[in-house]
Amino acid sequence: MANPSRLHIPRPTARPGDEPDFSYLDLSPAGSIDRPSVGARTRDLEFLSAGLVRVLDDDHEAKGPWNPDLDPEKLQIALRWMMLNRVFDQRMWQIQRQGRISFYMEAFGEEAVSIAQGMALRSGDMCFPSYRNQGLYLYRGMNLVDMMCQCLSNTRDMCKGRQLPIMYHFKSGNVFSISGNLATQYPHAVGWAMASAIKGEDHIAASWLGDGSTAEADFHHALTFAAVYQAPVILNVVNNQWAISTFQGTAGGERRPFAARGLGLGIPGIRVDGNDLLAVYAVTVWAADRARRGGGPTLIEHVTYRAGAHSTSDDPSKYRPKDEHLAWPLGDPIDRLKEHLIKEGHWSEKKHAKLEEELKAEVMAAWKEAQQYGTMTEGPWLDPSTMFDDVYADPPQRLESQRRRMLEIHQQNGNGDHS
Amino acid sequence: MANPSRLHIPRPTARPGDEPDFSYLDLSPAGSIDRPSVGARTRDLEFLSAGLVRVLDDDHEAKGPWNPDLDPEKLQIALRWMMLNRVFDQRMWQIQRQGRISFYMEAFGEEAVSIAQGMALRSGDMCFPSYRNQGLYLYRGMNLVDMMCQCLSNTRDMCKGRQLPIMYHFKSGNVFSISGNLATQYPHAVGWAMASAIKGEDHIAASWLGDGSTAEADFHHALTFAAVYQAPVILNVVNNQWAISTFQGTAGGERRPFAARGLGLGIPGIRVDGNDLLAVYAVTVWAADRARRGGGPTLIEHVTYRAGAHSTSDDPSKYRPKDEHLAWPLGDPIDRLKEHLIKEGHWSEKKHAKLEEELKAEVMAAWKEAQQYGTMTEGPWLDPSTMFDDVYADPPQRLESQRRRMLEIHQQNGNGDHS
Amino acid sequence: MAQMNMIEAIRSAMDVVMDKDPNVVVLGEDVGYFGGVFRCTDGLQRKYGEHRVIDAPIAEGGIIGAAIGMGLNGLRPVAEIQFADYIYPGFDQIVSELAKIRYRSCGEFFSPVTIRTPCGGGIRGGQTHSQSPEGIFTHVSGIKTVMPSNPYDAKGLLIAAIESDDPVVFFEPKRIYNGPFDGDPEKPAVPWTSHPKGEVPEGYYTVPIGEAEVVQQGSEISIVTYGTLVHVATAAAEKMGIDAEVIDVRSLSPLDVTTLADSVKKTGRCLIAHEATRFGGYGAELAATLQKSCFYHLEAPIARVAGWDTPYPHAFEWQYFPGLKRMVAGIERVLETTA
Amino acid sequence: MAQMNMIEAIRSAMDVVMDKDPNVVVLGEDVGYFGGVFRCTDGLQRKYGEHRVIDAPIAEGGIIGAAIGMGLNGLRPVAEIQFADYIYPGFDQIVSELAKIRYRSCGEFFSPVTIRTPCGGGIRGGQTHSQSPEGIFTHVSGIKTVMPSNPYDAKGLLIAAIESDDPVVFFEPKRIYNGPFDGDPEKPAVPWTSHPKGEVPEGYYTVPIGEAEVVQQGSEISIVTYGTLVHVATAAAEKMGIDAEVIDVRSLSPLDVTTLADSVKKTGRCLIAHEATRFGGYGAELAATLQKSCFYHLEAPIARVAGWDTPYPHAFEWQYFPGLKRMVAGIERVLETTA
Ligand SMILES: Cc1ncc(C[n+]2csc(CCOP(=O)(O)OP(=O)(O)O)c2C)c(N)n1
Ligand SMILES: Cc1ncc(C[n+]2csc(CCOP(=O)(O)OP(=O)(O)O)c2C)c(N)n1
Ligand SMILES: [Mg+2]
Ligand SMILES: [Mg+2]
Repeated sequence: MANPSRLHIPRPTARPGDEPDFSYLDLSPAGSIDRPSVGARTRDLEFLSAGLVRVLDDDHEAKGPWNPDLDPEKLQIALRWMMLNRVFDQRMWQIQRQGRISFYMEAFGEEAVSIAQGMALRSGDMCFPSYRNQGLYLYRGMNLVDMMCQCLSNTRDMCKGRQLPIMYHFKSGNVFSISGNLATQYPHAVGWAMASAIKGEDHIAASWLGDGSTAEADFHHALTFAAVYQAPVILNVVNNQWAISTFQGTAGGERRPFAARGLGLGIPGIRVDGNDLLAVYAVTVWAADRARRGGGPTLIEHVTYRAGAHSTSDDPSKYRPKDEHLAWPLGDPIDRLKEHLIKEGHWSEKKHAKLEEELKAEVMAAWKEAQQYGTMTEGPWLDPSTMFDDVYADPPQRLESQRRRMLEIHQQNGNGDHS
Repeated sequence: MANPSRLHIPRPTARPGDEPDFSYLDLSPAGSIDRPSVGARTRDLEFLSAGLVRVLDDDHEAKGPWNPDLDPEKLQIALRWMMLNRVFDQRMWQIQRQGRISFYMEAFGEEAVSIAQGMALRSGDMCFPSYRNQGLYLYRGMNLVDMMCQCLSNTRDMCKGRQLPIMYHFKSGNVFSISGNLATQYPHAVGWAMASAIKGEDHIAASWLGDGSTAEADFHHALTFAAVYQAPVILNVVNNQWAISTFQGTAGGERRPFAARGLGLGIPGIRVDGNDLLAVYAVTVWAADRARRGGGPTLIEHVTYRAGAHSTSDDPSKYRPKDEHLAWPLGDPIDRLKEHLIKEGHWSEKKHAKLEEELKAEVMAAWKEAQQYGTMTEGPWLDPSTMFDDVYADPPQRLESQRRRMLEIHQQNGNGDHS
Repeated sequence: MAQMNMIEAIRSAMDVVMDKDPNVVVLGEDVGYFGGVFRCTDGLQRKYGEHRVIDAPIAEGGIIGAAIGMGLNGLRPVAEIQFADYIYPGFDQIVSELAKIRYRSCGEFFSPVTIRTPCGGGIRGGQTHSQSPEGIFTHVSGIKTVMPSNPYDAKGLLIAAIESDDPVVFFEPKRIYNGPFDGDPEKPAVPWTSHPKGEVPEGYYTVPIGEAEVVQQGSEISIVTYGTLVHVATAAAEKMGIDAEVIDVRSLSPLDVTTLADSVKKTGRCLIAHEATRFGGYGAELAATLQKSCFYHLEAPIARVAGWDTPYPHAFEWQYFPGLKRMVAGIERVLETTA
Repeated sequence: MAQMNMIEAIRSAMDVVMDKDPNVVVLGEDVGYFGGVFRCTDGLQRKYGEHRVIDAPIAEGGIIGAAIGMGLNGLRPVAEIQFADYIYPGFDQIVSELAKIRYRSCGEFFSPVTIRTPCGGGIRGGQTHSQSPEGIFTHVSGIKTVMPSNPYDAKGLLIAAIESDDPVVFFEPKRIYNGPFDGDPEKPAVPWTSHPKGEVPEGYYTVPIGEAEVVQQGSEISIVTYGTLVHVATAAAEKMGIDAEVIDVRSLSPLDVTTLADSVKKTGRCLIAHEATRFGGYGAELAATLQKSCFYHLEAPIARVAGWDTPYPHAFEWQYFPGLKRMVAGIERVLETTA
């Protein structure tokens, strides 16, 4: 008997063994999308959710009304941060593979999102990132050694060994603490932005999550509250086409772009080429300006591609063509900015290679330093009794008794003893 | 110091003491909205979410492409059911006011939704109602006495005294059990519809919730799953302008109609005059047909008005103009169908008055009968030990011990003893 | 001093802290213009404005999620969940975020949200307006759980909760909003004016979180309870004419083990009572802790009187509610047992 | 008989019932094409098709809500929640709906959903991949809560759960997916082939829900535990050379009080152990129940060994995990106490 089922099952265009096929993507040529004024009526902004805002064209030229006309120096700085993000990720990935940290997640192919948006926002604006926004921490000035120490859970770990690697937090840089639970930071950003409006301040908030995470309740809560109170917030959906093994269609991306998700609430959406630093920068400046002027929330969909594995626990060759990322039509964000700068005469292959070496050395030096504060296998170790701190501001007595009991039991044979 | 807050606070157009003001409502003239084929592409259906599908015009004539051309007999039947719904509600409300049931909720002003949709769906289609859809139970054949006995928690109560009044269930009529928790039934409808598709059956599901309830997570879950799997389901938002004391703007209705909420997922929305039985019937037939042919979900927003209090615990004069409902521009669903039938020569004031008397008598007779099965204050009473049944199909032993213990303690002085 | 019922006391608590600290904001369903379905926020929006007393969309998860974000930006949000039965859609934000932000950021970030929610039955609310879910919150590290049993404590504890930098889930036993209740619904309702704890200062004061109260001293048995059942317990003891020590736990987490254990060591007998479902309820923690710390003093096993392990049935709420008879029977069992 | 690890046993359970009953469907995040992040559903989609093994959007509330609807339409859904730490967004659908549909409709409607979810720590997963939230489910009337400790039970209990008309939350201690674990992470990993319960029939069988198992008989102390800690308990007893009775609770609700109480009455001493946070955890219910039913037999207070009342810290998981030393210390305390 044939299967009588009429259930629609979303299927990616290619699975392992198939040719990569990105024909499903709607692409607009660079420079082809209008740039409305931030004061435009919401209904006149709808077209932004359907097209794809792009500035850099296939010949690496910057085009059209969204071109932010950034100084070459600024672009070189942007390039540097994206490269640092990648070099850092590559090194940490290797370190995990060597068994020296327990876990890692890279932003490979998506670096433009964090760096461009980091640049476009003001330092007083508050960021509520996902685990693929390490670039934001970097850009906002978090020290490489600090980031590594977090991943090492060592004596200088800002998380005091409590958190999985990559779950940074950076209060003085206005970047929130990363949660292992998807999407939960989205309503926090909206609440933060509401508080900013209540206080009459002009700081805005921004948050990031993945295509897959849009299915979570918190996505809906955040959009609803943002729309109702016209909160000054930028809600980013980083559509990197995959959520572990499921493609963006499983999250409902088959029919309309994610940028359209807020339209029904009157939240304008912008679909942007997430691998084009200039375009991401430009739309973010636009949305931030709009929010600051009381125009309310904007949803930005970054069309990008998760070029690497989901995490060090993942093997994407099990569920998508091995080299799918090479066929990604929007290229690589670092390559594209580099080629643009070269084309404009502000950069060269040689400078690029040199910078890359410098960054590698910087990362290597940081790694050397970080290890001095301890590794998983070698001391010095954090004092385990700190694990009872910060559960509460004003802790119940039982935590003190438990701390004592823990020390009694575990300090008999020192820290290395695990039984 | 002036309040520096820039937070947008949605405000209804009128509060107690103000003149009712419905100028915020976008109304289209009857007959003015196109009726696309059910096979039309989703993007070509978008206009349905912005306009207002209406069939009955101000002169009570049926107009335009959505006119379902129902036989006068069918319309008389529809009228009868709406009237029964209202008469039933009025009586039960009174009964609550006399302290004979603990709670009640009426559908006053919204009767067309349940009756028109009851008529438009097939009996094999499964309904997942909200607490204002008593009309569905009535239309699908649930006995008045049974409904009253539920409200009385008496010996014939289908809920065996376990549920608040109005929380009916009707398995043989394919109407699900009402939950006190808002919106939870929405994903059930989608899951039910998915199962129907998986099994290759052509039954569809339908669910209902209020404007206020759209903010809940389950609304989002239901829309997402319905869109991803193209589930054969009709998702109804009954926008009666109020959610207890908050108006539909507090749920995000200020900028775009609720009918537009699914557009970002590719779910077409239809905004319909919820007080026009012909229009509601017509859009439901259309959406059901579309679902049955594999076209997937449709969201229907019923623009209506909660003419009564939220529940017997509520006093709307505290938060909205006292006679706001008289100013409601879409009139009363019963009046409008009645006038239409009269205009067409198929009904008369006299027949109407007579029918109303008959229905009142029917309800009165049912009430007399229902009371014989017990009331809150007078026996016979349900056996309280039944409260331990149906917690599980296969109950743990502790429930048996608890049942015995309860009987030991409470049967000493019989049932009336409460201490 | 003023006479207040619990609703007035709770309102007064919010009023006092809102007046004192401009960062205190209130949000929830129907709390603004209307003043809340139980009227706990009545008048606050008129007094403090729409930007500090905010009508929220009907999304408990969104309310708590947004409140957390506000708290991260320096406000002190007081979120009302209309009924404790409707707190579950916000459960993830409470457990995964609110409770853990301070810990995971080593104190850099925290959000001092207070969640107020009416709980308990006895108002013919059926199973979706009667639940007592405190036991699923006490198991969560990083939040505090409080349930007052009278207006004085309600105000003092709520002020302490709002001012606390730790998140607090604050349960309000709605059956005693308007008056103490001894478990017999047939008796005429008694107002708080008849009760010493209905005397409530108008101004600022706190009742510290983390301290149980010995409501009445006694030597024969310790009845350890909280919320509505405090009043049932005292009534039962009075009815039986026994010399019972009645303890109002008040702060479920942190728990004041010392006060409880001292009492049980003294009396040698202990009955634990709550309205929530018995199996896996908070009473289990009380029993587990007290049997441990008072083992050598116990003359009888610790017993529990609690809601049955079923949903709260509309028509049988007085068979479900652990009222006077069940309390008396429970006390009798504990007293009769000889070690 | 075949050798299976817990992953294979769980997969085999689904395979066997899917083969037997076309109404059994599986849904969850990454469970379809990929076969699940822990590979528990590997191969099932290839065998039973995309319409019976369904990749779901990342929305635990939606997964459970949709599963309930499927169950109402005659299917038997098995929903996977990728980590127990992510079950909270589905909590409302579990507590307010799944657990109550049968009750509120007097049996007319019910939805026989099984929710599978990996729990527990010991895999360096940090606080969002290590939680043991069983104690918040055991408090909920209307659902059953199960946690197997070995492949044989996992398969038999999972088949029983899927076939049960009651909803079941099925916790899988992920630390022992690949082999039993005595609590010492320094020792080389041991595969299930070395354990008698790694022998698992290929075909259909059930282990009834509601029965505890006496894992080893003994006279000196009863160690009442479940999940990973069953193995730690037996290792501790062996290391100490004592004659301990070790009981695997397996079915947390319904609870097999008789088996537990018989044991405690026999030994007169009881240690309860679980990985979950101690305060308000499931162990409290065990202690409360057993001190009541075994009061006159107890020679020492019932003690608990459990996770500390903090989130599960990444770097200190072996200080958090109640391993061999804590178990030994717990046993010693119970044995040393003289009544
Ligand atoms: C609430 C919750 N459910 C499930 C997971 C497990 N999980 C971690 S990442 C992930 C995929 C997320 O995909 P997407 O949102 O697209 O982000 P991306 O990884 O592609 O950046 C899943 C399912 C989780 N961390 N939290
Ligand atoms: C989860 C949940 N939260 C809150 C409530 C309390 N409540 C009952 S009805 C209601 C208003 C619902 O408004 P709407 O959805 O517009 O439906 P209407 O009553 O207008 O038909 C509220 C807040 C509830 N029942 N369930
Ligand atoms: Mg993704
Ligand atoms: Mg409404």
